Order: sequence, then C-alpha cells, then structure tokens
Amino acid sequence: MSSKMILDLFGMTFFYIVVGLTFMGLGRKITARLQRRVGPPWYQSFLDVFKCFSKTSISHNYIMDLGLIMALAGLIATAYFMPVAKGWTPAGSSSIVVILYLMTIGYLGMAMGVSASGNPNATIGISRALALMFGYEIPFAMIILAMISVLGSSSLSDIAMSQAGGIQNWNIIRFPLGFLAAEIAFQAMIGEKPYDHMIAPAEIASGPMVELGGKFLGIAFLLHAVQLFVETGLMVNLFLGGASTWYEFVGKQFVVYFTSMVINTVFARYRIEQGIKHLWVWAGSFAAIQLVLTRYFDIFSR
Amino acid sequence: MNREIYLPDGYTTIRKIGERDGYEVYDLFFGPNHPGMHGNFGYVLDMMGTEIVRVRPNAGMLHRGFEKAMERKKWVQNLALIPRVCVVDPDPNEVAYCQAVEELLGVEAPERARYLRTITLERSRLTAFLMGMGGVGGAIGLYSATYLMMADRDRLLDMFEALTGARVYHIFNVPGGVRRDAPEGWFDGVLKVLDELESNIPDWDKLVFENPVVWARLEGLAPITEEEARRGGLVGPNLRATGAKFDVRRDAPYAAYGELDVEMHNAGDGKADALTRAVQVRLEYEATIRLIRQAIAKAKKLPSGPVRADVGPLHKLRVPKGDAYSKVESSKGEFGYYIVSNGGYTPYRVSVRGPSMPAGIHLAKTQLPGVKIDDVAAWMATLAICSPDIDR
Amino acid sequence: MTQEQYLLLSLVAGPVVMGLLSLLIPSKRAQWWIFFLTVFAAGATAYTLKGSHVGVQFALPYFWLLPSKISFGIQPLGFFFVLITLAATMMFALFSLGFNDRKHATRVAPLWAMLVGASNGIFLARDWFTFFIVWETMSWTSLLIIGHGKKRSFNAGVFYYVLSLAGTFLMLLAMWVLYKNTNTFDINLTVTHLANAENHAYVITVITLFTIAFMAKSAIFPFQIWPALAHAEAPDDFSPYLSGVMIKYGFYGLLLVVVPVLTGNPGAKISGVPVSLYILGWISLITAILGTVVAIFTNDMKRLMAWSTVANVGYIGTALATGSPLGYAAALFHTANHMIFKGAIFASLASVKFRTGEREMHRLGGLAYRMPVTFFTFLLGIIAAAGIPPLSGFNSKWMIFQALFQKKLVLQATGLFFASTGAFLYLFRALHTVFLGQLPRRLRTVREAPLPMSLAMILMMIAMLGVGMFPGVMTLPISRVMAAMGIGSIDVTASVINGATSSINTVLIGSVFGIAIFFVLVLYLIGGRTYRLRDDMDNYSAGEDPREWGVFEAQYHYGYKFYQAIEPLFRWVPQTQPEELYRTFNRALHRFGSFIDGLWRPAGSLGWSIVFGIVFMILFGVVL
Amino acid sequence: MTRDRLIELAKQFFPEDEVIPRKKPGELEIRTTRDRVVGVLTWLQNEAGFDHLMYISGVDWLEDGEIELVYHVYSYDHKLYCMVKIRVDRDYPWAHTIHKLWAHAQPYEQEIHEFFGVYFPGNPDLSHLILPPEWSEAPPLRKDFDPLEYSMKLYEPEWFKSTDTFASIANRLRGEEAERIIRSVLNESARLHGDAPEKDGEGEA
Repeated sequence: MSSKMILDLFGMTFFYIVVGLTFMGLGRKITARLQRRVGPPWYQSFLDVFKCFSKTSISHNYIMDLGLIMALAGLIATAYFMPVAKGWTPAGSSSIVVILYLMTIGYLGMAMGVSASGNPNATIGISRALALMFGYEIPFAMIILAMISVLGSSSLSDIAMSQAGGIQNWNIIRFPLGFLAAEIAFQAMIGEKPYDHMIAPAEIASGPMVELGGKFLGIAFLLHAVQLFVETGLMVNLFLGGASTWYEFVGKQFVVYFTSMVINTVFARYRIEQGIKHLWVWAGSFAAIQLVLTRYFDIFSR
Repeated sequence: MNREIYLPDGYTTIRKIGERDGYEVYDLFFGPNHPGMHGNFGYVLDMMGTEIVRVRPNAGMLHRGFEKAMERKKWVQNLALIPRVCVVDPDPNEVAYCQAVEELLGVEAPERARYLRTITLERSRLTAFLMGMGGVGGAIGLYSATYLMMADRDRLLDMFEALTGARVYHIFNVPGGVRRDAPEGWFDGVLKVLDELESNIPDWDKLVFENPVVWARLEGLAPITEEEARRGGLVGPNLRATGAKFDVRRDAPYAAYGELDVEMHNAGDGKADALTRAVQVRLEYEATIRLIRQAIAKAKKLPSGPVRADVGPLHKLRVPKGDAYSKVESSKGEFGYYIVSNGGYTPYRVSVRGPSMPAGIHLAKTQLPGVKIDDVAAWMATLAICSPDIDR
Repeated sequence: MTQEQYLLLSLVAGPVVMGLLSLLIPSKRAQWWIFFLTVFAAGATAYTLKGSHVGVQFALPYFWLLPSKISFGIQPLGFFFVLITLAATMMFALFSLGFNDRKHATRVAPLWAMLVGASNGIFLARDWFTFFIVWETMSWTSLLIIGHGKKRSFNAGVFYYVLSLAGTFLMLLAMWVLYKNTNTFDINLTVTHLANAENHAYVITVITLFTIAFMAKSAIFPFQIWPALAHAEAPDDFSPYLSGVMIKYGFYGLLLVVVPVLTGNPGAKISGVPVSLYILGWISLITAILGTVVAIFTNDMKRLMAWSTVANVGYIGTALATGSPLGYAAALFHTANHMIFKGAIFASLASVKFRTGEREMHRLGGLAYRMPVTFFTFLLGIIAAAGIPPLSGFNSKWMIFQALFQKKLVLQATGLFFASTGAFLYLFRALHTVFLGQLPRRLRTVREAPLPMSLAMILMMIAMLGVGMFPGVMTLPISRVMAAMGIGSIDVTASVINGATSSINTVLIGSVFGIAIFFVLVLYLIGGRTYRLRDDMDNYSAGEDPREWGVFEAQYHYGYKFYQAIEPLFRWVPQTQPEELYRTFNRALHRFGSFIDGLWRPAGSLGWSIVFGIVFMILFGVVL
Repeated sequence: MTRDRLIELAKQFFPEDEVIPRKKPGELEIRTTRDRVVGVLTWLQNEAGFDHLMYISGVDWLEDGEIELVYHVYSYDHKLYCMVKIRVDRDYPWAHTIHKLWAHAQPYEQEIHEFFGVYFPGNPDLSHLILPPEWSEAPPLRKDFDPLEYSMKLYEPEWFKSTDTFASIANRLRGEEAERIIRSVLNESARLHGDAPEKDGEGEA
C-alpha cells in the first residue's frame, strides 16, 4: 500500500462522488421533464450536499454517526473493486462475490445508523429494504452464476474483458433473458419505482431518511451517489461490455440510469410483498431459465 | 391525557393480544405533517408488525371555529369564510350557503346566474377530481400523475381567474346570484380548456387507470358494500361506486341542474374497493366535462340579463327568521348547510355537513384495523377524505 | 510411557477427573474457578503437544469386561479440532467465569469440565470403541448441562438426547458391521477397508449409517429441530459452547470417515460429485434455507441464533458435499469461524440476558447505548455471520462459493445466496430489536457486562478480526491437515486465498476499507457541527408529541413481527415450532410405550415380557 | 311514497308529535321530544326507508334555555328529506344516543357533546375530537361562550386592548391608507361587538 495508491484512491473517491451526484441531478431533470416541469439544474445535487454539510446537524447517539460513516465507507470500498476501464480498478482484484458482499456493509451501516435514531418509520423502511434484498439478490446471483459457469472466472474484470470486440460479444446479446432479469432486479437494487419501498414518503414518511439532517443527510446523498455508481457500473461491466476509457464507462452507466429513471417515472409503487413476489416471479424466472439453459444445455455460450 | 379509546367489537381480540403486555404494539403517527396525509389531520396508529390494530383519529389541528365565527359576522362577510371549509373544492360551499340564504329570503337567482353557478360548480368539481386522481397517484408513489394532473388543474384555475379574479377561493356567489357575468369570450376559453383536458384523458388512463401496479395496489383494498355505504353516511362518488344510484344533482336539483341531463355512472355493483372508487372518479370526471359543455351550450343561448336578484344592499342584509337546509353535490358528495336565522344582521347558527366526517372518523376506526401501513394513504386518497371539512 | 503420552492422556482424563473432583466442592464459584483453570490447563497442554507430535498414541491395557483396548492418538484432523475447540472453550470459560456470579451461578461446571474431556476424547479416539464411549459421555453430560435443574430445559435436553441416541444406535450398528467384516475397531483400518471395498452398496450402507448419526448430532435436516430447543434452553453461558463446538462433532465424524472413504471409493458421480455427497449437499442446502427462513420469523433471540446455527451447519454441509479439496477446506474453515462468531453472538446475548433477564427480543431495545462492548461484539459477530468483509465469516463463505463455482453447482450456489441474504435479514433484526431503537425506561439502569465477560468478548472480537484479515492463521493449518489426510490441498498464503475462479487478498480488502473509512471520517469531521439529543423520543412523529398520546419509549420501538410484511411469501416453509414438535414426539413416544406395555400386560405375568425380550434379542442378533 | 303519504303515516304513528311539511317540495319536519326521538328515527329508518343520516346539528336557544338537536335524515328510495327536531334542557342537556341505528352518528354525537355539552349516555367515545383535551371553558358553540373574552384571557390582554399596537403597525407601514384601513377595521370591530349593530357601518372598507 504505497502513498501513490492512497492518492489514487482519493482521486477515485472524488470521481465516484462527482459522477454519482451528476447522475442524481440529471435524473431529477429527466423526471421533471417527463412530468411537465422545468426541474432543478443538473448541479442541484452538488448544492444540496454542500448545503447539508455546512449545516448544524442533530445526532441521536454515537451509533448513528458510526453507522453512516460505515455505510459510506463500505460503498466507497466497494467502488474501489469496480473495474472502470482498463487499468482503472484501484483495488486490483475484482471478485464479484467480494463486490456483492462488500456492498452489503453499506446497507448494514445505513440500517444501523438510522435505526439507532429510534424512529419506527425509519425501522419499517429498513425492514422493507432488507426484505427487498431477498427479492433482487436471488435473480442477480443466478445471472452472475450463469456467467461464471460459462466463463469459469468470477472476477468482474474478466467478465467485462470477455465481452471485448464489438457489440455482438456483449452479454446483453449473449444472455438476453438474464439481462431482462437483471434490469428488473437493478430497478429494485437502486430503489426506484416500482420498488422504492424503502423511501415511500406517503407511507412511512421517507423511511430511513426521516431522522437524517445536516451532514447526515449529506452523507446519505453521497451514499446514494456512490451506490448509483457501483450499481450502474455493475450493470455496465456485466452486460454492456465494460469499457476501455472512463468516459465510455460513464456514458454507458448513464444509459443504464436513464432507462431506470424513465421506468421510475411511469410506475407506481408495489406493496412490499407484491414487490418481492413480482421480483421472484419475473426476474427470478427469467434468471432461472437463463441459468438452466446456460449451465445444463450450453445455449448462449460461445 | 384522557383520550378514550373506541374500538369496534370485531377487533377486541387483536387489542387484547396487543395489550397483554405493552411491548408488542407500537405507535406510528400518521399526520398531521406526514407526507401521505391530506391536510392537517392525523391518525395515531397502534401497530403490530406492519398491521394496524387500532386507530385514534387526531382531528382539530385545522379547527378555526368557522361555525362560531359565522355567527359573529354579517351574512355577506361569511362568504369569505366558507370556501375555506373545503380547500380543493370551494364553490359548493358558497352555493349551498347562498341557496340557504335565498330560501330564507324567498328570492330566486336569475337564470343566467344559475347557469354560471352550475358551470363554476362543475369546473370546481373538475379541479377537485384532478387533485383527487393525482392524490391517488401520489399515495401509491405515482408522482407523475400528481404533477401532470396539477398542470391540468392549473389550466382550469386560469379560467377561474379570468372569471372571478381569484384562483382558489373564488367568492363568486352572493345571496341572490353571482357577482358578475362571464366576460366576453370566456365560455369559449373554457371550452378550449375542456378540449385540452379531454385530449389528455387517454394518457391519464394509460398512466393511472390501466397501470398494472396501480391495479395491484388498489384492487381489493378496503371494500365497502352498498348497504354499508348507504347506512354509513358515505356520499357522492364513494356511494355511487358501490352501485347506489343517488346524486343530489338529479334527485334534488338546484341551480340549473334541473334543465340539464346529469349522467349517472356506477363503477361497481353492490360493492366497491379502492380501485372501483378511483375508477368512479375517473368516470365522473369525463361526465363532468360533458356536463359543462352541455351547460355552456345552453348558457350561450340565454338572453343577456341580470346575474343577481335584488336583495338590497348586501352589507345591510337582514334575513327573516327561520331555518333552511340546502345541499349541493360537491366532488366528494353531499355538502349541506343548515342555517338558522333570528332575523338579525348575522346568522344565528350555521351548521355544516361535510362529506368527510363519516369516512374520516368513523370508517377509519372500523376499517383501518387490519390494513397494512402501506395502504393508509391510498385508503384516504380513494375515499377522498378532506380534513378541513371535519375540522371546520 | 513417554511424557507426550501422559500429556495426551491428561487432555482427555484431566478434565474428566477434575470435573469429578470438583463435584465434591460445595462452593459453586470454586467449581467454576476449577473449571476455568482446567480448561486453560488443557489448552496449554494441547499447545505444547502442537507441532510434530502426530502419531503419538496411547492405549489403556486390556480390561476383561471390554472387547477392545481404549486408545487415543494424535491425528492431524483430530488434533486440529482439539486446538480450535480448546481455543474457543478457553474464551467461553473466561466468559462463564464472569457469568456465574453469585446470582446467576449454576452447578454445571463439573459436568462441563467432563464434557471438555469427552470432547477431546472424541477428537483423539483411535478406535471405534473408545469413540463410542466418549461420544456417549459427551451426550449425557451435555444432556445434564442443558437440563441444569429446570423442567423446561430438561425436556429440551431429553429431546436432544433422544435424537442423538437414535443417531448413536445407527452408529453402533455401523461399528458392529465394520467389526464383523474386519475384526478390528481401529478407525484408520476400517476406513481403509471401506475405501478399498469392492462392494459399493456395502460401502454406501455403512457410510449412510454413519452419516445419519452425524447428521443427528449436527442438526442437519431432518434433525434440525433440536438446536432451537436445546440451544435456547441451555444455560446462557453454555449456549456458545453448544452452538460453537458441540454441533461440529458431526462434521468431524464426516471428515473422519465419509470423506476419506469417498475419496478412495467415489462410485457414481453427478457433476463431478459422488452421488451420496451430492445428496448430502442438497440436504444441507435444505437445512440452510429452512434454518434461515425460520430464523427470520423467530422472536426469541436465543432461538433465533439457534436457527442461525442450523443454517450455518447447512453451509458447512454444502461445502463438504462438493467433494473437492476447496470444499473440504471451506467446510473446515467455516467450522472454525462459526465457532468464534456464533460463540461471540451467543456470548453477547448471554450478557444481555445476564443484565436484563429477557429473551423475547421485542421487550428489549436500545441496549447499545448502555452496553457498548456487548454491542460491538454482537455487531462484529453478525458482520462475520452475514459474511461481510473484512471479518472472518466472509473468507470461509467466499471459499464455499468458490468450491461451488468450481464444480459448477449453480443451483446449490443460488440456494446459498438465498440463505445468505436471509441471514442478513435475521441478523439485522436481532441487532435492531435488541441493541438499537428506543431504550425502554426500565432498562435505563442497565450496565455493561462484568469484566471477565467483556474481556472474553473482546478476545472473540480480536479473533474474528484477526482471522478476517489474516485467514492464513486458519487456512494454512487446514491445508496441512488436508495434505496429511490425503484429500488434496489448497493454494493459500497468510492473506491471500486462491479460489477456483478468482482470488482474494483479505489484507487488501481490509486496508481499502480502512482507507475509505478514513476519507469518510475526514468528510464527517469537516462537516458542520453536531449536537447530540439527550432524549431519544425527541424525533419525527409527524408533528405530535408522543407522550401526549400515552406513547413512551417502549411503545415507540418496532421490534415485534419485524418481517410481517413478507410472512405471506413464506407460507410454503413449514414454520417449525419446536414445542409443538416436541409435544407430538412426546405423544408418539408415549403411545409406543403404551403399545409395548399393552402387549404383555394382559397376560399378567412377567413371563411374557421375558419372552418378548428374548425374541427381540434373537431377532436383533439374526439381523446383524 | 309521497310526502303527503308519509306525513299521514307519521301522524298516525306519532300522534303526539308535530309533523309539518316544509316550504321546499320533498322536505318535512318532525318535532318530537327527547324520549320519543329514538322511536321516531327507528321508524323512519326501518319502516319509512330513510336510510341516510346526513348529520346532527345543534342550535343553542339561549333565551328559551334549551338546546335544539336537529337530525337530518334522507330517503334514497323516496327522495324525501326529513328534519327531526328535539329540544333538551340547557342546564342538564342529555339525549339518547342513536349510534346503534346509524354507526356514524357516533362522531356526530361526539362533536355535539364537545361543542354544546350535550351528554349522550351510551355513546362509546365522548372524548374531545377537535378541542384540546384540557379544554375547561364552556362548550364553544353555546351562545354564552365569547371567543373574544376567551382570547383575551388566554393571550396577553394588553395586546387586544391597546390600539397602539395597530397604530404602530400603521406607522411602520408609513402610509395614511394603511392607517385608515386599520382604523376602520377597529371601528367596525368595536361596533359589531359593542352591542351596536343597529348603526349603519360607515367605516366599511
């Protein structure tokens, strides 16, 4: 661990946050335009974060501070394992299992921080978020397993690299059903409608966000930004052929995010059990068919 | 605090489970400033898991003592207060009040005024329906519906502004008629807006009423049978959604409704769940647009004339002794004013019947236990509970 | 006899003798001190025996009543187990020393000392006869400990004992069969005999008998019910041992017999896995999923963790059943990890119960603000249990997944993903309901656990972090053990594990996580000023003052039926209620007893019973 | 059933009560007493087909020393509207609850209890729905409750008595117009509340 690496990591952290916040701002703009509004400027999220961090904030106890710090750190650490472009994987090894499990620490930290605030609304939000994890992790895991069983490597950069050489090699072509399942699961993963049970303002008063203010809300914003980066990055690396330059990567990420925002705009929210059932039935069955076809019938592989 | 607990018989067992020790049930505060709450009103929900076991309505946040205040203000001054009884649909209040005063005075509004009243009332109904349908969307997370329908509502409010100078509280009616005649070209302006609204309907259908997620959310939620609705004091679209054929506009016509053909729609037959209630509003929305066209077509042919019967100077208005009850069909159902006069400059007593009280207080206590927290906002939105008319 | 042989004998006999001796002492505290010292002495003994002492043997001379010698010996696998179990037991003993103060002390210390001896005996036994004796000693001592003088606990203990007795009978049968065929009780010889046997059906039969016995001990489906009863009803300080150490005997047995036999004599294969192991894999997967789902909806915190143990046993079984070196290593590694983290979790729950006396989770809440050490132990425990880096549980879980990827057992891997996501659900639920949220008024005076308990918990935290960052501590010995057993080896260094499809560097993961924490901490510190609320109730309640509505801390804590929303989705899972099953079982047993009773009673003489007895014995002999 | 038929029947069933048609077609009024009102309403609901209880309003007749309760019922089938009026003693006001007939009468009775102080024995919940629970004044919709007096008692009396406050506001506005408006409002208010309604309001803004 050299000082150059630490510097690299710092730069990358900055990069993730900038990309994530820009996406959030653009997402708000897209939603507004679809709803016949003007919407805030694209840099609104930056202003929000700056403002949040400059305010005096209320903390309920040390666990709240600790939980949110742990959450953001966990997601940033996850992002370090995300291959952005050639030679742009700061932490080298990029085992997909590591990414999936390290991401969980973000959720755990967030859950811990907000439930330490002692508000039942926040806790219901967390219980919904965790329950929803049940819904999307299984289809997602199945798709990843299908890829691993073809490729024989569970490194994300290997998966991305294997799609090099044109659009016909992309996994979106080779695993069409899997992509469909992943797209549904992705919608739940980033918590957009119809799976935004965690936030659900009209039901549980914004759920986990209910007690966050000041820099805690700022951290929650950053958390969402990095989460967007990681999850869209996962989709790009898994299905859209990875990228050779960082702007290609960000561009592909934006396509993924844009699709998700459009879906978000035209759907209502499921009830939580309906949401999970929907994920299992649709994403789950697509993924299962894909997995069985790939693993046992050798279809779709090279 | 001596807030007593009222629980219907069917739910005593759940309460007993909850009260065996005090730790299984926890409380959630749904309102007054909850994002899912319509207005300054609240429910204190006793929850077990994510299911409600007991509801304590928490009204009174908005109470401005209108009924008391009206007793101290002159007959015409009250016109500034009454639209505030129901914010989203203010005109029925004015009309009901004015009609009751007119009944006591023994005057009748001129024909032109009655048509203007009808058109205003129906347009006010449209704004309320748009807000209601958008509210259903908002309650289940479909915020696009809220924003888009708000935009449509704004077009209607523009026409209100052109007619009355105000956007929300119009204070357009006075005892004896309306304040002023429609300006030149106003009818055509309204027709243009209606064209626009009508052209949007297919889009809203696709967005809201044919959306599979909306169906999944609302279908089977909080069903009410026709008998329950009739005996339970539910009125307006909530009642008609169950299949009951009742509409104040048809059965006790006022304003110009006697001369118009008011359509009757029933989304359900014998029973209505949340989805049926939402669809009922959607059906009536379209019917209302047609009704306004009808009214405008007739109003355009009317000879010009006064829009206000002569009742003397309004600020010196004295109303003969007696009592009168007048009701109109608002967007949420029957809105009634019971007015008692002792012959003075001010009313002796004004008593308001809002459509939300039976649903917002009584039905909440009986129907919400057993419902999940997910559905409280949707339940409120589809029943179109308007808290200001509980609080008055 | 050499010094080493004495030491070896003392590992087994020492604790037993000390336990028996301490029975004579009336003072409970003194008994616990003796237990504590005994365990540490045993640990020190084992540590001195570590190294190049493989092959040291010791045999008691022939005794006329016994058909065989009683012999112990150091084998790589057994001794590895001795070391890790003793290391864990030392922490648990330290914890118990604090736990059994004047108010909470139980009289189980002598029995537990004997149990530790028996446990070592199991790992060191060289022949089936000895194995059987120590196995039985282990069974009845643990029965008495679980009972610890309470009716409810004793019922739970009996349930556990009867199940393991059923397993033991099958094991006895298998031993008998082996003895018949080989004329020896020696474990190594019989295993070699099986591995080279021509008749594969015979091999499978014997292995199945052994496997069922070990499954009963390790609570693999369909024996998954007993931990929920026994772990929950056992003395609180004994639960870590029960869940951490004792449930692993079955896996030791599987690794001792089944794995070497199937390595030598695999028979038919499905996706590169011997059929019997493949079936075991699916059964383990069912165990994992069942344990997880039931845990999600369990409200009793000790029972919840017992179901979690069942789920983890399922992971270990699934790993073992891949039939590959990586899988065996993952199973061994997860066994060791589970020993620490589940021990830590049960220890922290024990200290919660020590201070509050509550077991129902929803009656607690907010204890993290009062018991920070306990909270952090629990937190690190659940992070490890959920398999989140950089703690120990992740490494073994990663290895399990690698083993499954290697054999392309994708369906099993999906199932494990399911169970592992579910683990996150129930673990967080316990964390929130017990430690976070609102602190009820009656718990405001709760203090941190006493020093020995806290110290033990801190040690466990260090162990989890250490193994998480440097898995080599465990993986390198495991690799050596496996090489010595001849079932392959794995490619590991101190901080790198090379799996089949990718590799991880735990130090790298830990340090980038640390750097990220540093960045965020800087961000946190340059942010605006923070002030702390003194009052937990001073938070968003939609504009109402909760107290005005008679809502206090305890009524503002969401803990009961935490996942009620998703309960309808799990109707297909039998929500196993241990009490009901126990009652059914009890009734069935009683009915069977009455039936037997009724068979001879009408005759009204003892003769019939004797006749029946003789017939039964003859039949038994014929069958064998 | 027509209105006339209904009046005929009602007179037959309740000979002691006044049954009068109202001015508007389709409206009638039954004046009865506290003891008979439940009988009348039961008959209306079960026999005459009045299945809709609109609401219950109360009127305080201070001079008569009585509180009038008006039950508004409607028949969906016959399209008839009926007002059932009873009067109860103002000092010891109570009436029979009708929440067994119409369940949603419960909140209406609760509200009348809250605002008129009429007690309904048998109503399961007569707690304060709208007023604060610690309300200790007279029921606010009674004629002898004076909101101005109550406000002056509740808040700082100087604020209400002194016209300086308004004058200072006017000064701050620095406009004669503003001052004129405020003066006129004050005059109007004093006139209305100072028992001088007969004088014509010259200061109407």
